Parts: sequence; C-alpha cells; structure tokens
Amino acid sequence: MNELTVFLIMVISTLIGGIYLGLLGRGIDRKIAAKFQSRIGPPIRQGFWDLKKLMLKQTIVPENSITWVFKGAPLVALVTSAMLLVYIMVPYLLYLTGYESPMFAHMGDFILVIYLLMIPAIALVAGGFSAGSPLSTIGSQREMVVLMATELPLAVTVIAFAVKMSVLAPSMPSFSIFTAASNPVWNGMGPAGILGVILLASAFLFIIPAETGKIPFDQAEAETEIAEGLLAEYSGKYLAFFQLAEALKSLGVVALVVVLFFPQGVSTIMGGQMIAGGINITVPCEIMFFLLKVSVVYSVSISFIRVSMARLKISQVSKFFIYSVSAVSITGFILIMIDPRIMAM
Amino acid sequence: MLSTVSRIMQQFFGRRSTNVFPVKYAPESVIDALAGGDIHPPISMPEGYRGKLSYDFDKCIGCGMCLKVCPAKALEDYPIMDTEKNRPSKRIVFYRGKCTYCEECVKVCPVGAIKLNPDFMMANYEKYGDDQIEGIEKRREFEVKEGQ
Amino acid sequence: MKKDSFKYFKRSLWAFHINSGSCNACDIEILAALTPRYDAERFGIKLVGTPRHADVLVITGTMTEKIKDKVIRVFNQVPDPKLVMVVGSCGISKGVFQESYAMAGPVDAHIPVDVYVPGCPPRPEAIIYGVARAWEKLEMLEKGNAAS
Amino acid sequence: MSNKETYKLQIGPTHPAFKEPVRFEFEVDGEHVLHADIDMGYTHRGIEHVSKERNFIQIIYLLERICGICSTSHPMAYCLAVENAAEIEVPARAKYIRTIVGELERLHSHLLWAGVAAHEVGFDTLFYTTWDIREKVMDCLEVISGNRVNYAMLTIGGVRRDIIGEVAEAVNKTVEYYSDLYSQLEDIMLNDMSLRLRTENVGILTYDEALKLCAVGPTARASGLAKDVRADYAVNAYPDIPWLKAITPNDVGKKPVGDIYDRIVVRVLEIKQSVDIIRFCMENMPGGEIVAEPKAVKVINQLKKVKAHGIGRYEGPRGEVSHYDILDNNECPVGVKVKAPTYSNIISWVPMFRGAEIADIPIIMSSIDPCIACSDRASFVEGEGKKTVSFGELRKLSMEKMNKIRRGL
Ligand code: SF4
Ligand code: SF4
Ligand code: SF4
Ligand code: SF4
Ligand code: SF4
Ligand code: SF4
Ligand code: SF4
Ligand code: SF4
Repeated sequence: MNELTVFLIMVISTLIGGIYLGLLGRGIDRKIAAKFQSRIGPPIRQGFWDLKKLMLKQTIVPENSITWVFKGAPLVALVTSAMLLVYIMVPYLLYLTGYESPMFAHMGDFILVIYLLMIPAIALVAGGFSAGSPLSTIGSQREMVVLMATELPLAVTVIAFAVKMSVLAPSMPSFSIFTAASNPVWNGMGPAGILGVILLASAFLFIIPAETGKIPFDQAEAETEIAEGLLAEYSGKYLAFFQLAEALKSLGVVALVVVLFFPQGVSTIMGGQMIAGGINITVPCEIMFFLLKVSVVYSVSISFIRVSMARLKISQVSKFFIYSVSAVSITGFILIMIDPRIMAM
Repeated sequence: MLSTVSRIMQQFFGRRSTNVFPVKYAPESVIDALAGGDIHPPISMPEGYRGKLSYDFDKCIGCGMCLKVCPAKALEDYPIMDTEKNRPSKRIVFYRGKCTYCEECVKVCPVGAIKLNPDFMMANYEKYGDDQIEGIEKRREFEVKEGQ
Repeated sequence: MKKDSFKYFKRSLWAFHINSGSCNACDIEILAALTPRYDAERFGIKLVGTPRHADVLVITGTMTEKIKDKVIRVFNQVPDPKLVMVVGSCGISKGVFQESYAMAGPVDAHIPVDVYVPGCPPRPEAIIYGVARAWEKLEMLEKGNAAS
Repeated sequence: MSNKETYKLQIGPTHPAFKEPVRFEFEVDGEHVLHADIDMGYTHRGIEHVSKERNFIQIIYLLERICGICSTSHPMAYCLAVENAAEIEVPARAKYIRTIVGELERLHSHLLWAGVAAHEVGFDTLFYTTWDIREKVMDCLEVISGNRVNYAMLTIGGVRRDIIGEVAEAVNKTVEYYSDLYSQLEDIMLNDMSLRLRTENVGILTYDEALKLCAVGPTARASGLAKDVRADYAVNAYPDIPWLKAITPNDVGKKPVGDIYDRIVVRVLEIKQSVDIIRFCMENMPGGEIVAEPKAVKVINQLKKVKAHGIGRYEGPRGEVSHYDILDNNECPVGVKVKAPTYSNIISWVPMFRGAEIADIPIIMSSIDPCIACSDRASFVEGEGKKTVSFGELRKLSMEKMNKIRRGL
C-alpha cells in the first residue's frame, strides 16, 4: 500500500469513527451524569436521535443577523473540529500501528493543534455576534474570555512538552504529536519531573471542560443566565452542525490529553505483540485500549466535573485560569525543567 | 466540597430514585426506545387522592348544591323530567378541563353521587371531548328522548 | 419532510416552557417531571432555554391580557414542525379564574393546541403521560399520512 | 472586553431562569449591571376582583391558586381573616393540623428553593438532589391532602381532613427521614466550595436597608432582622411551642451580612426548625373536632349574616402573608385584599443588584424566592399603547373606582 492510501484510510476512518464516537460519547456522558444524579438518563443513542431530528427541522435565520456569517460559522466550526480530530488521531494511529512513514513524521504539529482548538471557538463567537441578539453577544464575549484564559496554561504545557521532547528524542521534531506519542513524557525523569507532569495533567483536568464549554465553564451558553447565549438564535441544521462540532471537538481534546499524557499502548505495557489464536491482534487491542483511556478521561474531566460543580462567574473563570491553573502548569513546567536528568542533558 | 462529592458518589452507587412508571402508557412504537423497555405497573395512589371525577346520574337528586360551591364553574346543569316522582328536576355534567379537583362538590353532595377517583391520567387531544365530560352520554340520551 | 421529523419527535423532544399566567403549581410539576423521581430525560425530553431549539411548547396558565402577545411571538419563533401542549385546567378553560377581566382567554383561543393535560395541577406522571399521548397522536398522523 | 459603551439588556418575560413571567431591563456595561428596571403584571389574573363574585367557600380554592408553591399560605391568611371577622372559634386540633400542613409546605418550599437556586448557578446535580429529597414531603402531603400541590386542606373554621392512623404514620416517617438527612443536607448546602464562590458577598441587603425597605421572611432574617409572624403573633399552634423564634444567621454563630449565602443559611436552618415543629405538633396534638362547622352551605349562610372586617396574617415560606376581608351581609365578601411577601421583598432587589454581574442576576433574583404570581397587582387590559401611569392619574382612577363602589353599596 502506498502512503497516500494508508493516510486516506486513516483520515476517513477517523472521521467516521469520530462522528460515531463523538455522538456516542455525548450519550454516555449524559447517561453517566444522570447516574450521578440518581436518575436513569436518556438512552445512549440519544445523541444520534437529537441530531437527526435537528437536521429535519426548519432552520430559521433571524432577520437582523449577518446572514453569511451566521450560516458560515457552524460549517467552519464543524470542519475545523473534524480537522482537529484528524490531526491528532492520524499521527497517533501511525504510532499505534507502527507504520513507518517519513512523509508524515512531521504531521501533528502542536502549534497547529492549538490553532485548530481555537478556530471552532472563534467560529462560535462569530456566529454569536452575527446573530444580532444581545444575549448571543454576551455569550460571544464570554466565549472570548474563556478562550483567552485557557491560552496561557495550554501554551505552557506545549512548551514543556517541546522542551522535554527535544531532550528525550533529539532526532525527532519536538513539536510533533508523533514524537510525543512514541516517547511518553513520564519516561526518563526523576521524581521532580514526574510531579511536574502530574501538575500539567491536572491543569488539563480543567482545560478540557473549558475548551469544550462544559460546566463549570459553560458561561457562553449558560441557560439560566443568558438563555443558551451563543446558540440562542440557532435552530435546525445549524444547531446540529454546532452540536456535531462540539462532539468532535470534545473527543479531539480528550484524545489530545490521552496522546500527550498517556500514550502507552497495551503492547508496551504487556511487553510485546499480542497474539490470539495465531492472529496478531495488537492493533485492535491497541485501539480498544485507547478508547478505554479516552472514556476514562472523558468521564472524569467532563462528566464528573460537570455534575459536581456550580457554574463559575466569568470574572472567576479568568481569575481561576490566569492565577490557579496557570500557576499549576508553570510550576509543572519548572519542575520538569529542574529535573536533574533533564538538566544533565 | 467533600460532602457534595460523597453525596454524588452515594447517588452514583446507590439505587436510582426514578420510578419508571409511565412506560406502560406510551404507544407501542416508542416503548422499545424507552430506557429499560420493561412495562411497569402504575404507582399506587394514596387513599383519598383527588383525581378524575365520576358522577352517578341515577343517584343524583338534582339539588344543585354542587353548583353552588364549585369554585371553577366546572359543572353545568340541565333540566330533566324525573319519571319516578313525576316532576321536573335537573342533572349535572362535569367538565374535566375546568375542574380544580378541590373535592368541594363531593363533600357537599347529600346523596354521594359524585366521587373523586385516584385516576389521574387524563391527557387528551380534545378539550371537551366526550371522555372529558362526566355525564355527557346520559345527557345525550336524555336530549334524544326530549327531541322525540 | 414534516412527517419524517415527527418520527424523530418520539425519540427526542425538546420542550420550551411558558408560563402564561399560571399559579406556579403546574410549573413546578413540570420541573418535577425532570427530576430523578420522574426523569423525563429518559424519553429524550429536555427543557431548553430558547424557543428556537424547541419542538414542543409547554404552556401553563390562562393567557393573561398582558402576556398574550409574547406567547404568540414565542409560538412563531419555534421552528416547524412543532407541538403545543397545555398543562393544567386553567390553560384549558380558564379553570378557577373564570370571569376575570385580566384574562385573554384559554390558550387555544390564540394558538392551536395539540394536547391538553387536565388537572390542577396534574401530577408529573400525568404530564409525561400527556407527552405519551402526543406521541400517539404523531403515530396517528404518520399512519394517516402513509395511508393518504 | 470591558467596552465602555453601555447597552440595554432585556430579560424576560419568558426567560428560562425564572419560571414566572416578569421582564427586566438591565443597563449593563460589559458584564456589570448599572441599573435595573422591572416590568411586572404578566401574571395578573384579577383574583381580588374575581373574589368579590365568589362565595366564601369558593374563594378558598381561588386564593389557593394565587400561587401553587405556598398554596396553604393564602387560604390560611384568608381563613384567619374571615374567622377573625366572624369570630369563629377554630378547634384546637384543627390548629395543630394547620400548623403541620403549613410546616410541611415550608419544608417543600425551602427545598424547592434550594434546588432552583442551585439550578440558577448551574449546579444541576444539587437541583436534582434537593428535588429528589423533596419528593418525600410531597408524598407526605399527598397522603394527607390528596394532592401534591394545592392541598385544599383548609376551610373556614378548621381543616378538611384529619391526621390519624396511617396518615399520622406517614407524617412521622417523613419527620424521621428529614431528621436523619438534615446534617448531610446542611453540609452540602453550606459548605460546598463552588456554591459559596457564587453566593458569598453577592446581592447584599444590609440590616438598615432591610429595615427601611420592609423586607420580610427569610430575606429580612438573613439581614439580621429577627421578624417572624409565627414567633411574633398568636396564630395556629405556634404560641404553644415554647422554643420557637425567628431564625437569623446568628444561630450558627455567623454575623449576618445579608448576602445570598446568609439567605441559604436561614432557609437551611428553617428546614430543621420546621421538622422540629412538626414533631412537636405530632406529639402534642389534642383530640377533638377538626372543623367548627363541617357543612359548607351552613358556613356560607352563617357568614351571610356577618358585617365586619377581618385581618389574617401568616408566615408563609417567603415571609408574611396578610389578608384583609370585608364582610357585608352578603354571600360574597365585598373586599378581599391580599398582601403577599414578594410584594414587600421586590423592592429589595434594587440594592441587591448594585454592582452585580450579569451572571449574578438569576441567583440574586431567586435569592428572595420571588413569586411573581403573588405580586402582580395591575395590568392594562385595554388601551394597548398606554404604558405608564403617573401617580396622579392612578390616584384619580382609584378615586373614580372608589366612588363607583360607594355608589354601588
Ligand atoms: S372538584 Fe371542585 S372544581 Fe371540580 S367540579 Fe367539584 S367543586 Fe368543582
Ligand atoms: S349535589 Fe349531588 S345530588 Fe345535588 S345536584 Fe349535585 S350531584 Fe346531584
Ligand atoms: S391549572 Fe391549576 S394548578 Fe395549574 S396553573 Fe392553573 S390554577 Fe394553577
Ligand atoms: S394582584 Fe394578584 S391577587 Fe390581586 S387581583 Fe391581581 S393577581 Fe389577583
Ligand atoms: S401595598 Fe401599598 S399601601 Fe400597602 S403597604 Fe405596600 S405600599 Fe403601602
Ligand atoms: S409567596 Fe410566592 S409561593 Fe407563596 S403564594 Fe405567593 S407567589 Fe406563591
Ligand atoms: S396613595 Fe396615599 S392613601 Fe393611598 S395607599 Fe398610598 S399612601 Fe395610602
Ligand atoms: S380612592 Fe381615595 S382612598 Fe381610595 S385609594 Fe384612591 S385616594 Fe386612597
């Protein structure tokens, strides 16, 4: 097989799997949240049904909106979210399947990932502003604040990783997801470094809900405050696009965390290939294990946090990120830096 | 903070509090879509629940006391000829969509012709459909007779 | 197109609640229908914050003069296809508030209503049952459409 | 983000945060509220007017539907007023039953409020939890009265149903359930970090302001104003309870600030107090009749002969409810005046909104536990275009109306 075919297969399976799992993830999230709240909750397939229904409903474009922005924003959000997922997943799949490819070694650049994380949010903001209702405008302003507040810890984490990677694998591109996946951060470090990584990971516990707009950071859509804010004027198809984009993005962000912090596959843990009945089942096992990790991170950082906290005020959000979360990640960064084994290199 | 988390955990691992009751009443085609999918019996209603009103046409003596106390004007009288005593009398129809289920008419009725039943499943597509008015069949019957 | 999306209403129904001058009792029972004991979410029913996202308008109360226009405006904001469900006797017929000068009349005098849920207030189960009746109606519509 | 230009933000009348229609117009600068304006009247149903066309028994159920959340408060105050006017003696047992129902209602109302407040700050789990806990008291009320809301328990001269046998057992069980659960509930409501972050030092109403603005109920008590009709006046069985007093944050050794957190404190403590009151009443309930005159028609005929004024006051879950009735040898009263607690509390929103953020609006609003249904006093029913009436005009209109009524009498 030539490289392009492999690449295309990976992209397409990521997209299809992503949409499926993203919607399933929404269902599972709601089910788990319901369980925490002592209820039954909607069926796991609920996400698909909601989406299908929205696709069939009338789509209203408000009169005083800027039509092209209003219509374009959901599409942009959807496309960039899909790209984000592909961009994170393909290098990781390359790593998992052990497919050697000099052509894609540079794929999965962190900086681009950060941009791709931002674009769906910016599309949301644009859509909110264009809707021309005061509530949507407030939602947009809030989304901007959340977006900017999470930038610093995110950037710190990425730089920490880059530095670490340049030490661990000097021969590989240091800003790449492939490198991060093949060289788990936990390796080659003393206690200080390990503690640093733990701090970085715990900062992500709060960056995930902020990036995906979940309580306690759902200010932009706060139902009781600004009546779904950003999305207040969206209906039908466009709302469905936003929902799908959000599902994909949640999956993408969680996958990113898994790739960055817990990239080890089963085979590395079990120490070798897995053979069952003479067939090499390493790849399916790896993928199952990856999904397991994703669901654990998903349910802790999205489902559990959102059921156990109240929504913060927007002023508290910026304070929380700029002081607490940034402090935690910067401490983590410094700890990694002063780790004797890193210093020694 | 800790107490909240412990309560949430308690809820996560404890018995859920949902009573899956109304599944039985959903149409066939949606039952399979509903969580659990089982068919559950209706919940038991406490004695004296003030639900659907029922009216005994034959018991009623047409005294009109119920008309006097009803706060919602949920009932209407119509004249009939009392064949037993051979004098004009009246009977009542009750509109379910107007009733406030206050039980005042039940308390005031001298012969116990009205009752409030524990049944509360009354939703319908028609506001004053025949099944939403107590005593309407009798009234129809009577009106037909009248017409003859 | 209309028929198709009706089909999905049975799986996913987003409701927007309007209080058009009710006494709050019906409103709290609607909220109660979402809470763990009744958990309407297990049918895919969700209360949304804006009429733009809604499939069904749940209206309580009698339509006071002052809110009439707002209710009609919200009704128009809901994208098609849509259902309207009136909860409580006072929305059906003005109930206990008959004869008041401030009433613009029962809800169905101003917007078309699909399902009526009598009771003052109806129990949360009765409200969910009302939704089940709405599904039944959709089913009938579907069959009717399929036949024609 | 803090662009200097201010704009108007309209919230309501159909906003998801408040289940009742009321419209606010906020002048906001970025996220800060500069000025708040309230437009009410969406739920005005003309109940006081309709009352004049209903007989004394019908009015009970009409007034019950002023609002379904504290649906015994209004009939209670009304019955007290009529009994006061007609000098009807209520049997002692009925007084106890009234107290029990009233306290069960307070229990449900405070739990409901806790849930709504949690929902306003986006803490849905707490909303679900408190409402789940609340189902127990709803069940109990259903067993007692035959409906979950709108209990129809009161009648003039007593109550309609007795609490004996199985019903009494159900009440005792409910009391047990809540006493067992209370410490956990208190811990969650008062110590949760994120809830404290959202409620402490938000929406402050100082002692002086509460006094000046005539705040009532938990809103006043949270500001340190110890006033409670139950403790201050002799209604129902309350005078028999030796330890009853108005609860303020001082009771947990906290200096009252008058913020939202203090309102939570007061309401949580009142849950405990209500449970204790119910237990006391169950233990000390005297025997005897439950109503002075069981036949409704007789009561109406008896009241027909009365020409007097009566006043009734009762502490609802939100504060003092008072009714004033004029009986004038007629089947219907010639005047029914209702003063609901929210009516007194609404004005305290003004200082509370001072310096608030948009995110605080819903929680401040719900912190006084507003019940618009109770407080909507007037609405235009004709003359659409005319929206503002000056004081002078209103006075003139009222005088015209008054003269009309006088001539009619
Ligand atoms: S229960 Fe009450 S509202 Fe209903 S018909 Fe009887 S008196 Fe009227
Ligand atoms: S009170 Fe009873 S007997 Fe009299 S009219 Fe009504 S139903 Fe008939
Ligand atoms: S139907 Fe009854 S309980 Fe419901 S809002 Fe109307 S008056 Fe209140
Ligand atoms: S103010 Fe309230 S109680 Fe008075 S008439 Fe209006 S709606 Fe009725
Ligand atoms: S209702 Fe009017 S007259 Fe009565 S206390 Fe309030 S302000 Fe004074
Ligand atoms: S105070 Fe509020 S809850 Fe109580 S009757 Fe009035 S509106 Fe209803
Ligand atoms: S206008 Fe004057 S007389 Fe009338 S209620 Fe107000 S203060 Fe009293
Ligand atoms: S008519 Fe006279 S007494 Fe009545 S409210 Fe107006 S000023 Fe007061």
